[in-house]
Amino acid sequence: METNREDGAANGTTGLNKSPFCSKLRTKKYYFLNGPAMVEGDLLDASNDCWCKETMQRVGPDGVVVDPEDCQKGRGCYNG
Amino acid sequence: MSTTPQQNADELAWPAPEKRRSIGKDTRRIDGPAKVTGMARYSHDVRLPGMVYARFVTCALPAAAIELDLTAALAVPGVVEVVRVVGDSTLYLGQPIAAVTAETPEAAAEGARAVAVTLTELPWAVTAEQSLAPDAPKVNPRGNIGRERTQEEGDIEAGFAASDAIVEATYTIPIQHHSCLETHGMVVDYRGGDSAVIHGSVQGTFALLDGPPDSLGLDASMVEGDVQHMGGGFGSKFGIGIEGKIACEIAKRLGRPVHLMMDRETEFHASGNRSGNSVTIKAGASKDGVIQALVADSNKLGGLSGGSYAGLPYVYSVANFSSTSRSVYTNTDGNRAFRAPGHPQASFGMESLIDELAYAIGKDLVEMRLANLPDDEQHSVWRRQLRRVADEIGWNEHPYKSAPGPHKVEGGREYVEGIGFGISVWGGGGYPSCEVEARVDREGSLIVSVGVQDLGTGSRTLVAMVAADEFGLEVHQVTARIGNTRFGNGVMSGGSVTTASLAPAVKDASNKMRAALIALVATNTGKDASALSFADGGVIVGDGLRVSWRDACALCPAGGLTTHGVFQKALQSSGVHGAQAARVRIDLVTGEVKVLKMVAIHDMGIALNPMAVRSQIQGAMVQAVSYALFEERLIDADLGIALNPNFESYRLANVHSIPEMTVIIDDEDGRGVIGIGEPPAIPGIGAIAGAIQNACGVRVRDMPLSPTKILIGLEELRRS
Amino acid sequence: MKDFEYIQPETVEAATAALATKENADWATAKARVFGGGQDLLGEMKTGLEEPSALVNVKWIQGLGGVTQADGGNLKFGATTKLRALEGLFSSGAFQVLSEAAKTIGSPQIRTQATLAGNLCQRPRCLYYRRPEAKCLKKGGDECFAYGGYNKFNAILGGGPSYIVHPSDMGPALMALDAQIEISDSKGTTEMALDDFFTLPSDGDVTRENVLRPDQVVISLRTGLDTPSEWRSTYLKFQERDGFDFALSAVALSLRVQNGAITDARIVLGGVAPRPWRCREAEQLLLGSMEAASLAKRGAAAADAALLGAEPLEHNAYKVPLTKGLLQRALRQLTA
Amino acid sequence: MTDRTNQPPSPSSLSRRAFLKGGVVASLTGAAVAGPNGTESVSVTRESAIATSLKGKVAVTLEINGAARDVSVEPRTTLLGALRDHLEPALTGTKLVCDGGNCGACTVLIDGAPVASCMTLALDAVGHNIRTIEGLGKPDDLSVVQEAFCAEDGLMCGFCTPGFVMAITAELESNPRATLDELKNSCAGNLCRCGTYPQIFDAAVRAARGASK
Repeated sequence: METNREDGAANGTTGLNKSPFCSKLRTKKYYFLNGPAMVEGDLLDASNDCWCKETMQRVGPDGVVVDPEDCQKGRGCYNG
Repeated sequence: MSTTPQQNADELAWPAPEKRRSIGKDTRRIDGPAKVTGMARYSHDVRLPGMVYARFVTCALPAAAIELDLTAALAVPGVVEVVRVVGDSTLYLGQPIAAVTAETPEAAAEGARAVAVTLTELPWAVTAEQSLAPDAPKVNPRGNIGRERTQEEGDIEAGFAASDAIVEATYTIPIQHHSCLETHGMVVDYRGGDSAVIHGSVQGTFALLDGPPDSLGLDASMVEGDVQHMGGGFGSKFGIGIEGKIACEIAKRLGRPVHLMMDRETEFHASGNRSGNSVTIKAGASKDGVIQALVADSNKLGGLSGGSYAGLPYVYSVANFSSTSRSVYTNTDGNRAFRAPGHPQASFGMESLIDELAYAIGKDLVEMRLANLPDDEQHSVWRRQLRRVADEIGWNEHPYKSAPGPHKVEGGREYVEGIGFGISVWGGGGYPSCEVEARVDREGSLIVSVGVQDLGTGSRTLVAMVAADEFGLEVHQVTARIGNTRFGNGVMSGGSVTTASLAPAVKDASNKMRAALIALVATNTGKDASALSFADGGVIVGDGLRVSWRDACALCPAGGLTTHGVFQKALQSSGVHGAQAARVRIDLVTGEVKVLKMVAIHDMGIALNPMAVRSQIQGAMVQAVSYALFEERLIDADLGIALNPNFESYRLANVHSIPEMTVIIDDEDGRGVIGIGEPPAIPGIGAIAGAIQNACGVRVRDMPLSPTKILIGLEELRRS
Repeated sequence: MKDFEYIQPETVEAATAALATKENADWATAKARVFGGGQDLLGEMKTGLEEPSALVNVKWIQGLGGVTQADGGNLKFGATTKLRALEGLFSSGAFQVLSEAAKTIGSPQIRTQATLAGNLCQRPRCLYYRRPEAKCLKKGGDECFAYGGYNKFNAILGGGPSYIVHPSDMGPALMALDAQIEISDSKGTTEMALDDFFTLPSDGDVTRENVLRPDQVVISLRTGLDTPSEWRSTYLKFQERDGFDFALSAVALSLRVQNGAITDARIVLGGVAPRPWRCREAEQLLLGSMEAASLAKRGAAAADAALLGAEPLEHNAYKVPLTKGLLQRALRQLTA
Repeated sequence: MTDRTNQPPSPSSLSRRAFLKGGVVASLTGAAVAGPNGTESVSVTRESAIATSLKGKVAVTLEINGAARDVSVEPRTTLLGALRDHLEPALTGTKLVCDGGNCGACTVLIDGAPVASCMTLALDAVGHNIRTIEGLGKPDDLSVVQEAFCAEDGLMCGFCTPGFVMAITAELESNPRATLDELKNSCAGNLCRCGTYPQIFDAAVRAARGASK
């Protein structure tokens, strides 16, 4: 079946999405974003709770706690 | 036909109070009848042909290597499949390790019990002490301390030098569970093929599209999320969670609808919590009540999450301070947002400290607070609010203002009363996310649709109210459709932003529809549109001529009219102040605390539905009473086992815990719509703790404020 | 829970016959359980603490419920009498303690189904006992985890080697009325003082709280006061959450008042010991005039005497002043 | 007996871990259960003059809201389970919340008295008059209590609401002039997390006024 996701834009290949954070990083504030998260403050509020869309847990696939400081390029499980 | 008529800018303002029809007036929930008759269908209630029931098996230790023998579970009659949902080891107490799927809930429960689990214990830490010990196991491979931050202002040494009294104390607040009555989970309606419907108990309808399509291997466009009613979230239901992911995976494998709602014990283990906190404060005040210096050091206990904390000094203005906080990771479920994340924790420490300093210098508790709220524009709101609740609670007539009441049973006295105070701050306000569709057909139906969910705050009713007011219709004449991803984007319910995000967009869509209908009437009557207006459900044309709603709608194109509304900044603002006071009665024989009365005042702009606003504020105060007096997650720090993952020993307040409540809606400022979900949940615990000390002299510094602790405190006072 | 065989006997004889298997003579091997109101047992089965292969349902047996007159103004209560039925029965006099105790138990929903015998035979609410993963003394393990752990709710009197507290409210209330308990098995019926029915961990099977065997059925409870018309009684229970909780401490107090003086008394404590805790020495200190000042002094002395042997654990020292205070308050209220 | 006061708790302390047997919890559960599989009805009914024995799937008739409803249950099936999961069509107005008699959300009336249906076996309800929330009023024809809850905003998320409505209905049917205290006692075992208690009090009092007319 034809799906929209085959478009390269969703994979960040166009380079338009300059967010430094892993695309699987989730926080409460993520759901209020009006665009890509560029700085920590875009994602963190006082609840300070992050999870990974891949594991749906508070740790990533590598067993390390999910946090904007960590969920960036360089972490093994990082997704662009 | 979709129309985008020009709108008159000054129409995008909330009408003056005398021109409001249902908004600003107590309005019944439109889904009330469905809820009181049991007809309201929650995710938990969805029943589908061929549906299977899934249940988690959880880890009994904080960290363990896991071996599973599924033979016995698979042999349980009715069990369809059993799968491991964890790698080799677990990282938190109660982590789901297997999922059992069966034809009936009974078989799923028996199957879950029959999964033979061999746990080989791994090193773990469940308390801050354990996590910070030199030889502590690495809870997080990056280190057990995260996000250490210090904020400093002024000259602390000079502040202490200027102080006449210094208080040093540690205030601790335990981990609280959201305790949603409907547990986390979803029903996945997938029967093979390329589409699915997800019924989820979440606080953001569109979260149901964030994960499930991947787990189901479907294109997101073919997945529909639905949350018509949900049984409480309080901040714990933003994502779909492990339960949502696993439910979708089971459905994909089996090609059958799956019902996976956590059982109560798993809910306690693995659906988040309010993080605990321990703050050590040293602070000094001069005789005039001004806090001259404050040094605070706080450990946030958010399990595998960062921990919520609003920081000190909370609300009050302190010139010289240093405030440090850090996350201390433990092998327990991560905290999640919980009604004003981090604020009750900070408020409890700050208000307690102020009380203790006030008694140390012999200052009236209200005067002490005023001394630390400067007379500037923002703080003066709190000054006014604090005075108001003090009047309302009976502070002026109260005998114990600058020293606590008596602690001895004597002369027939077995009870003593005290009063305490707390103040709060919150943001609220709207986000530009809601996309609302208004639709009118030739038969006169008015349908307003938006994908927003209703957590019990009354958002469904609000949609109908705001739209009805725009046309001068009755609320019941509007059909509000919400809670489905087929409608326009909503907003997650969090941070007290739902109303301020939603109402302006509903008003915008309705306003555009109003203009479109007026244009039709104008065209057909030959009048100038600017002279026409809606009133009492019809269009006033002038010269005593009124076109009824039905007649106006009959002018629509055959396919009806559709308008789209978006966020309108001018209709909302943010910033909620608040003050609360509590009066308690202490039983000097048993240590029992009866909260007799609470008073709340919050400025939250226009109260669109005052009845729902009062319910929200009272509900928040009830939660504060419950947290203050009862709630506490217990884990045996030595064995690492959970002690109270149930509603018997994790106590929630019941009817007998509830004080008389006075709610003052402080809407004098006319700041548009703001939102009131979190603010009233903040000041109550500090006020109750303060009232206890005020009544009998016992300062309980570690919540909950149990009678057992008060009794020990009374014994100590009597001995000293 | 695992499924089980549901056996519905019509008579006590049929019930005891169904229970009379060799394995049912001993708790360690018993597979069948007597099933009354089920408000405790079903909970245990849901959490896996109990996995009986059969339930013998006694709640519809005719004649096993209800209240009848017994000798000398005493009363006999059928084992399956519902707590709800007891709630409103007595508003004064010797038996007031029973209604007052019944009212404090669980919730209205629970009291509709819970039976008198079930309340006496319910298992401990100790947080460790209730966790299936903690194999404590009560479950055949070899340690009482509460002793060195979180013991806010545990025993200050009569503890060791297990430190559970008995959760019953009707137990102290009935013991304050010198109750007798009637028990049947396939060999016949026996009666004993309720005082002798309950056991301490140190003097009985540490895994049980009474002498009942799994093949036995409680038939009735009978009060045994000498001249009930001269007695008055009250039950004072303190629970952390008012109206829906187990006791942190409770006092059942009954007094015989003749010619304006207390001539006999019973003090039985709940929530502080592994069984309802009778305080015989303290009772004697209450005897004497009803004059308020003297009574207050004697009440204080009795409270001290009642708690003399208390050995609080790390988190339950509060129970000492609490229980003393409750006893004195009960005395004030009963003599006002 | 280990005295913890002498041994500060630490992750490496094994002092109270007898039950872990060297760090390993062997199977927390019993052995495999052999039994009939599939969804076949395996009702085993052994009747004698003095005792009835039931095992496996049992076809029973429950009298619910005045109607006879046939349903197949096992001895372990709770009344709540029968209502929500086994009846066709299901009656899901009664809520499962704590599954332990600790919250009141599953309150139904048996012969007019409130019970926790999660702590009641379906078999024990056979032959009795069962009333659930669906047996009171309908959305356009609410009972006095239901109407009062709507009027006073005695509900928010609504998940506890059916339980409260049933508990208060039971009280007012047996005690039409119930005082506020009596009404509070009637729902002391019902929990609400949204904190609607104050409005529920108002609703209960309003209903009492309506009920005693």
